[in-house]
Parts: sequence; structure tokens; C-alpha cells
Amino acid sequence: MSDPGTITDSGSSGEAPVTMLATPIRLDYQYTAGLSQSRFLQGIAQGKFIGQRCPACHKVYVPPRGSCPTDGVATTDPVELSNSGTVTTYCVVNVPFQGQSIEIPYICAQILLDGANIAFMGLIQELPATDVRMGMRVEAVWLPKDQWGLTMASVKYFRPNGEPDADYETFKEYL
Amino acid sequence: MSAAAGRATVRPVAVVSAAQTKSVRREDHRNEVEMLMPVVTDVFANIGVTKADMGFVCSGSTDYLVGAPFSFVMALDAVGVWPPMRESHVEMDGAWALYEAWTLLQEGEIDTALVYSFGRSSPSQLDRILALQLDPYYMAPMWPDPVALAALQAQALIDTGKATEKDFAAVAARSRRDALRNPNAQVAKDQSPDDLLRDDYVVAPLRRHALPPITDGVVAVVLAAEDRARDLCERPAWITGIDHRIEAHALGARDLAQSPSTRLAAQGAGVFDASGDAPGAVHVDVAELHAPFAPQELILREALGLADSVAVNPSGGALAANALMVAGLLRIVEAASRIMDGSARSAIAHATSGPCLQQNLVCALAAEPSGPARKGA
Amino acid sequence: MAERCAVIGVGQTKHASKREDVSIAGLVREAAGRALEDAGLDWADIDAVVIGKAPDMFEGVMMPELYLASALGAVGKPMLRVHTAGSVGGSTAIVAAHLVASGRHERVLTVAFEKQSDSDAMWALSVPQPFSAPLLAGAGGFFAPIIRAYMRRSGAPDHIGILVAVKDRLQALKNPYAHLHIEDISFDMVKDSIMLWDPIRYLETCPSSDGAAAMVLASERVAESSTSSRPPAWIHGMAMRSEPTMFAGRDQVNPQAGLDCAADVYHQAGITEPRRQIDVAEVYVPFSWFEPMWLENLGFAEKGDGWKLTESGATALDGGDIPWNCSGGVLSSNPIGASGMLRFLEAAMQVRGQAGEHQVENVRTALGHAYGGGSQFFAMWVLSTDKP
Amino acid sequence: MADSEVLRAPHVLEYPYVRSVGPVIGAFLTGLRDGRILGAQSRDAQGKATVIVPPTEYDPVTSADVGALVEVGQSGVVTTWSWAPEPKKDQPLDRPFAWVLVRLDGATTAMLHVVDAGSLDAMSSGMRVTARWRPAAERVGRVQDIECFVPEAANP
Repeated sequence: MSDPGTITDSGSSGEAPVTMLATPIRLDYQYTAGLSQSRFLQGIAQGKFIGQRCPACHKVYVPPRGSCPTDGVATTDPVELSNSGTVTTYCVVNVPFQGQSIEIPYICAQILLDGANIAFMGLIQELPATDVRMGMRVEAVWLPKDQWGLTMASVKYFRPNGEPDADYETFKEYL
Repeated sequence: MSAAAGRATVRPVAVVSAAQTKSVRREDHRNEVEMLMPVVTDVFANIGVTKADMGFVCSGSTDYLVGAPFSFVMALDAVGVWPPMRESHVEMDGAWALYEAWTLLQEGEIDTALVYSFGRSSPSQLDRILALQLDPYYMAPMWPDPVALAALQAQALIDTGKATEKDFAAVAARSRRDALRNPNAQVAKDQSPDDLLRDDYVVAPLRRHALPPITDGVVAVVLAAEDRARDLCERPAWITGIDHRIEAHALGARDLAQSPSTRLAAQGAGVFDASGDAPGAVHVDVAELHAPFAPQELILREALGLADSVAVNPSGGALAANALMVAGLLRIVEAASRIMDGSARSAIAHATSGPCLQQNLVCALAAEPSGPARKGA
Repeated sequence: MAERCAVIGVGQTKHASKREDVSIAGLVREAAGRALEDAGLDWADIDAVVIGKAPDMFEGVMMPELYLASALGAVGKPMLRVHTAGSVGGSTAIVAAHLVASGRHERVLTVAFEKQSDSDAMWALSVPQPFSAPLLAGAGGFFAPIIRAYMRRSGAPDHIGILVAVKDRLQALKNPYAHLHIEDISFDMVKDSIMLWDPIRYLETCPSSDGAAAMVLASERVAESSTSSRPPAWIHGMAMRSEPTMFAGRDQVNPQAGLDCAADVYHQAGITEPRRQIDVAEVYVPFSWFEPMWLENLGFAEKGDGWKLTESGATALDGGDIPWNCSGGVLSSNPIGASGMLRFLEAAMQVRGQAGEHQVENVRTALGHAYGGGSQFFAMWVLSTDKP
Repeated sequence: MADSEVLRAPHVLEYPYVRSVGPVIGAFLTGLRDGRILGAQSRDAQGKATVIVPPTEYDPVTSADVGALVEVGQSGVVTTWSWAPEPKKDQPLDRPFAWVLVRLDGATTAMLHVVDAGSLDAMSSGMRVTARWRPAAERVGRVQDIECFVPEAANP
């Protein structure tokens, strides 16, 4: 042991001083989807969008998350929704990011399925990114039936369904 | 330093309702919202109120149990904060959420608050996530597990000559036996300390029985002030004092056999006002101490100066159920419940956080807002 | 009933994308030490510490307040840790202020920080969970549709966002602590920057920063005897509101929780005409278009007219009647957990006359604002030179 | 819905965090890489001189900035210990070992590390231990540059 004394040289070995420390972290979890999400995904595996109605305010949530967020009660009443809906608002994604699997630019839209009271984010394809509009009517395009599974990836994307655009007044409360 | 309250008068605030899930080893068919919703429903239904009656909502939880950022955000859907509400969240045990709510109630602008916490320990690797509470440069990189650190504390206690492994087993045996009378407990058995001493070491000197179970659970309480508390509850559990303190983080800079922060918190909560702080001088009917490891109960008893007559952890304590982020608030709930059911007139509840009792909260409760009768006052 | 409370010290770090010269403790200490120095206090003078930050996964330290207790002078004292998503910096200050307002303590240190460079914010914000929908759009993809909805509703022209992006970066040049100092910022530079999430351009977004903010909050007695060279900034109102993240019929452009929070804080402060009565505001604007949206939500403009205020130059430090984000705002520095506290802190600096080059003249009343997540959590305070 | 229909799946949270360490921690880690153990001079609440090992940037109790760094001994006293019969993933040793707080010669505070003692019976509070270093070429500036401590008698 050398004598204790004040250290004046921080890198006596001649190497550069240590300034960074790598501390990799890996944690494993067993994730539980819960009842509502499980029911929804089992519907998807059968090619259906199944929402849930709040017994208090009667709004239909899709995908359901177990509770009505405004009433704090369980949404237990299942409601099968249409395969078509309305684009309430959207953005054009023009930036690459980690985990992205689609060629840019592409359209991400809030889609309000007919019969639902809340929109969810969906991909719009089969039209140029510049042609998307608020109010555009779209339908879900599914993977071949034998590829349906317990995942939203069973829905490939949404595309225009040919109907005339919805009037702004009909969806403005969902913005 | 003047960490003491700047104002002498404390507004009487009480626990007026409490609800909890049955603590279980693994709740894997409901998500956090689905677990929380019925408990929030019950805590309101018990006293005939709704969320609209609440002046404030505060919760405690940690993202690391869920493995996702912002996990408290979705949990809020179990309450249904619409129209918008005054609401806040601490990344701490729910006992500290209760402290935040109590503080706000002191100002007199609101009269009620909902406090809840949720903790599902089963989906995660608790040993590893709790290592992430440690200094990220010197300690966490060696991944010490919480049992290993609690065992360092246990050995430090043994080295003082104040306790032996047999004392740890006696704490565990009593806790598990008492838990037989707690329908929400997870681990409840009638075993003698000698039987328990045949357990293997998990990390010596801690044998299996000195460890808490891994638990999933949620808990909720309603606080109310003054007349509102009396209107809502026949026997409100009045909070006569509450305080919390933290110690240094570096384990090697602490005396692990003592809990000075518990003592400071107890002083701040007025625990010693009635009876003085001599060893064994504190007489209350019930003490619910958040001691996840059996030796910690002995350290806490000493710090709090509890008399031998005090019923410690009649619920079974954290050795009977220990949902992370919940177990501290649950101690307040269990202590308050003894007052609300008329079986106790005075109680102390304690919550802890961090490695080896680094941070501690003490809450004194009584059947009267003025607290227990003062000796010689 | 509540006791009076004032800000008597502020401190912040130099914000940067990577503060590789410090540890996590070193970062928070830099801000906290400056706040104490400004207040003329020492660590031992502090009664309690309240710390806030966004998700622990940014640094990979669970409940880092435990490790930070010694760095923040909290040993032997009460320490609270707040986490309310993006609004957390504001909420943390409010929780700390209530410790004084309740009569509990007389000198409370409050701190907020983020050291995002220990990991990657984009990773931490978007950890995919099993069974969740595939990540379609990235971070801005959540906000861009809301901005488009605002444009549709208000009829705002496309260039409004560019005006805000330029204004806040110009103002940042007058703030030595700001992360972004873009000397040659111009309308064309923003306009020509890449369109990331149409309608959001690259230079219309906030950076990702390491940084910390701290304040010392004090009781009336302490504030009036403070040895700080600056006067106290008195709290005239503080409020928090939350609403659910997603619900049927939710108005994300003009959220009710923001309206209610503003109404509450204005009521407390006696403010009936925000634009006239408030001299300067620091408002959480992470994407440029949120300035006109929050101008309406906070009552500085009628619904649909916020963009007109921006376009008129009213919100500029240079010549505006209601300057917003003279510090450069979130668009110029974004240590997420601290961003909200920086808004609260910059409001205090304006009231105390210590904002240097970005000081507005003759400030009496200032607003600090923070919001979080998908515009569902709000925290606000109103400060003034006058004791309430 | 039967419980068996509820969906469950593994979930991994993983990131290669890289932390800047600042001057004090950096000097300590640099010292470890070079085979030296440094502490920080400080004063306790009573004003008595102390040496903090491992050096924190601020005094653990008073929160004051620490003073100069000094080299301390590579041996010291075990202040408390625990015995891990089954090492867990990523822990310093892959055989049964002791967790210890060890107060090195010249230090006031104790540091968390491990002792390779072979058996629980070889451990006691107050025993002396000494650092066993990784080979210089393997040291990068982290606490694991000290592979472990060993009972002093076993490594004179």
C-alpha cells in the first residue's frame, strides 16, 4: 500500500481519465393484457372490431381498456363495430424512427369507426400522402384470414372506401 | 435547522374510509386499472360518496413494476377524473401520496381527498428492479438484491447483541399467526419460531421466514377534515401527526442497526409528545410497522420507543403481504381500521422506502382529534 | 387560510443535449446550489426537499431521489418525489409551495431534472408493450393530428408555427442557459427544415436536453427577512388539473382541464383579463403550434383567434404587449422533467428582475404554465412583485 | 371470460445505459483502473475530518462539497456481511460469496463489495479483508475492477 496523500494526477497510468460508465440494464417481465384488451384482441383474431359500451354514459370505446375513463366504471357490454370509419384528423409521417416498418412518407390518421365514440390511430394506404383529407371515409384492409392473430397487425391498414367525405359537423366533437 | 412545523395548529384530518384487494401472489387476469376500479368503487361506497365529492386525488406507484413509462396515467382511468379534478402523483409508496393530500387539506380549502396506490410485484423481477434504486455508479452495477442488503442490516443488528436469529423467527411466527385473522393477508400460518428456524438461509442471516412474500395488491383511502369527517364516518381515525425523513444513501455511511430517520419522523409526528421518548415509553394500542424484513421490525420498535404492551402488526404486517408501493399505505389503512372498528383508541403507522429503511414515514392516529391523553400535561 | 409563499431563490443548469461533464447528482446540484446561493441560504437552512422528474427509465435509476438525498441536502429531512408526466416540473413546484402554504415548512428546496443522455428519450418514451398497437408514427405523430385539428378549426394559416419557432429561438439567444443558440435563425430556415410529421417541421419541435432547475420557496417571515439581492416573487395563485387521457368527445385542442386550471389560478390571483393584467408568461410550448392553442386555452385570445395574436407580434419579447417565453421556452431547452419547472422559474426571474438580457421591463405579474402527456395534466402559477 | 383466455406475454425492458460520471466518481474509477483506491476528504457534522470511500461528490450526511481525493488502503475491516449461497445474474461472483460493507484502512465510511471466502463459516464482522484485483488489462474503470475482497490471511 502506498502512503495516503493528496492525489494530484488523475491518470497516473498515462491513459485518459475515465469519464463514462456503461451500465447495461435488462429487465424481464411477464405482461398481462387484462380482460378487456384480451377480449378485443380475440375479436381481432376473428376479423372483428369489438368495442365496449360504458353502462353509465353509453359511449363505445375501442380498443377498450377496461374502464370508462370519465365514469371510472367497467365497460363490460361488447359492441361489434363496422369495418369502416371516418378520418377525423391525421398527419403525414416523413421522419424515420426506431421500430418503423413503413416507407416514408405515409399517413397516420385518427380513425373513428362507425358505431364508436373514440378514434384510434391507424395507417392509411392506397392513396398518395397528399390526397388524405379530414372527413375521408376509410375501411380496414385485413391480412388473409389464415394470418389473423391476437394482434392489431392483423389489420394491414385502412384505405379509402369510396364513400363521399363525412361532413365536418358529424365528427368535429371527436377532434 | 428548523425542520419543525412553522405553525403549531394542525387541522384535524381523518381516514374515513379504506378499501383493499385481497393480497395475492399473482394477479394475472386483470391489469392495473381493472384491479383498481373495484377498490375505488368500494372506498366511496363504504361512506356513500362519489368522486364528485373529492377535493383532491393523489396516488403512489412506480413505472418499474409495470415496465412502462407513465403507468400511473392509465391507472387514473379507474377513477374517472371527469370533469377535470385536482390530481397529483408521487413515484413513491402511497403513504407519501397520503402525506401530500394531508398537507393540502391543512390549508382548509378542500375537505376531502382520495388516495390510492397500486403495486403488482409479480410480473417483474423484484430482485433486479430494486437494485436499480441504488447509486447507479457504485452499487447498482453489482446488482445487489434487496435480500442481500437487508441481510447486511440484520447482521449489523445481531452484532450489537440486541437480537438473534431466534428473535427474527419470533417476529415472523407472530406476524403469520396474526395474519390468520386478516382475510386480506397472503401468508398466514401457525408455526413456532423453532419450526421456522429450520428454514434455509436465503441470504444469511436471513432465512426464508424473515422475508416478505411477493404480492400483488391495491389500496385506497378517503381522507376528510373536521366536520366532514364526522359526517362521513362514525369513528374517524384522526391523524394527530405525520412526518417523514430520509437518511444518507451510502449504506457504509449509516449505522444500519438503527433508524434515526424513523425517530426524527416520530418526533415530527408528535409520537413522543404524550409519553416521552425513553425506551418503551410509547403506549399506543396498535402499531403497524412497514418492516419488509423481520429484523427491521426490531429496529423500528426501538426507534419508536414502543412499550412491550403495544400490539405490533396485528394485520400480519409486510411479512404477510408486501405489494411494493402499497404496503406502506396499507399500514396506515390497517392502523386506521382498528380505530374505525372501535378496537383501538390510538395507533402508530409507519412506511418505509429505499434500501435498509433509508426513508421512513410515521403517522400517528387516534380516536379523538386531540390525540391520546397526555401524561402529566 | 393558507400561508403566504414566495420564491426567494432560483437556479438552473446550462442545458445541453449531453452534459457529459457531470453525474446525475452533479447536474441537480448545479441547479440547486445556484438556487441556494441566490436565496442566500446554505444546505442546513432547508427544511424539506421536493424533487420531480419524468419517467425513471430515462436514467435507469428507480426513484433516484433516494440516491440524490445527500446531493440535495435532504438527509434528516422530509423528501418527496413527484411524477405527473410532462407537467411534473410545474406540479413539483406546486407540491413544494403547498408545504409552505400549509404552514408545514418555511424554506423548501424544489428541484426537477432530466439526464436524458444516459439513455435515449425516444426509446424511453416509446417502450413497446406486448399486444399494444404497432408504433405507427413516432413521438410527433401524436401531436401533429391535434395541430391539424386546430388549423382546421381556427383557419390559421400555415406559417404561424414558423413565426413561433423563429421568435422563441431569437429569444433563446438572450438566455445564456438555453440549449439551442441558433445564431442565424430565420423564417426561411424554419420553413425549409424537413417536414417531420406534416404539419410539424423539424425546427418547429423541441430539442432533447440534459438539465435541471431549482427554486427555494419561503414563508412570508423568511421571504421578508431574506438576504437575497433580489426581491421575493410572491405566489398569488397556483393550481393543478387533470382529465382522462382518452375519452369520447375529448377536446384535445382546447382541453377542459387547461381551461379549468387557468380559471382557478386566475380566480386566486384576481385576474379577469389575462392579456392586460399579466405582463409576461412562460408557457409550455414543445411544438410551435401550441403557442396559439394555449393563447386561447389560457384566455389571452378568444377561441380561434390565438394565431392572430402570434401573427401580430404581441407575444414577442421585442415589442409585444404580452411576451411569451422570453427565455426561448421549451422549443429552445427541453430537459423533460425540468421543462415545466423552468417555466415556473423563468416567471419568477421576470418578477424578480433577474432575467438579464431577456428581462421584460416593469414586470409586476407573471404566469408560469406546464402541461403533460396528451394535454391532460396541467399546472400553473401566477407570481407578483406585490405581497398578496 | 375464463382466466385462461386472458392474454399474457413476456416483455423485456432493456437499454445499454452509458453514464457520464463527473470529476469525483471519474477519479475514483480511473484509480480503480490503475489499481488504486481513492477516498474523498470531508468533515462530519461535528467538524471531524473524514475520508469517504467510495468518494461521493457531496458529503453523505452534511451535503457539503467533498475535499481533495486521497489514496486509502487496499485492505480493511468488514463492518457487516451477509452470505449469498446462490449468486444471481450479473452479481460479481458466480459461486457462493459474502456481501460486505468493508471499511478500508484510512477510510471513515465503508463500501459495498463482496468477499470470496469459500464458506459462511469463514465470515465474521471485524475480520480483515484485502482487495483482489482483476488483471490490469481487464480493468476499465468500474467497481468490478476489484474482482472481490478475500480474507487477509489467505492473501498476505
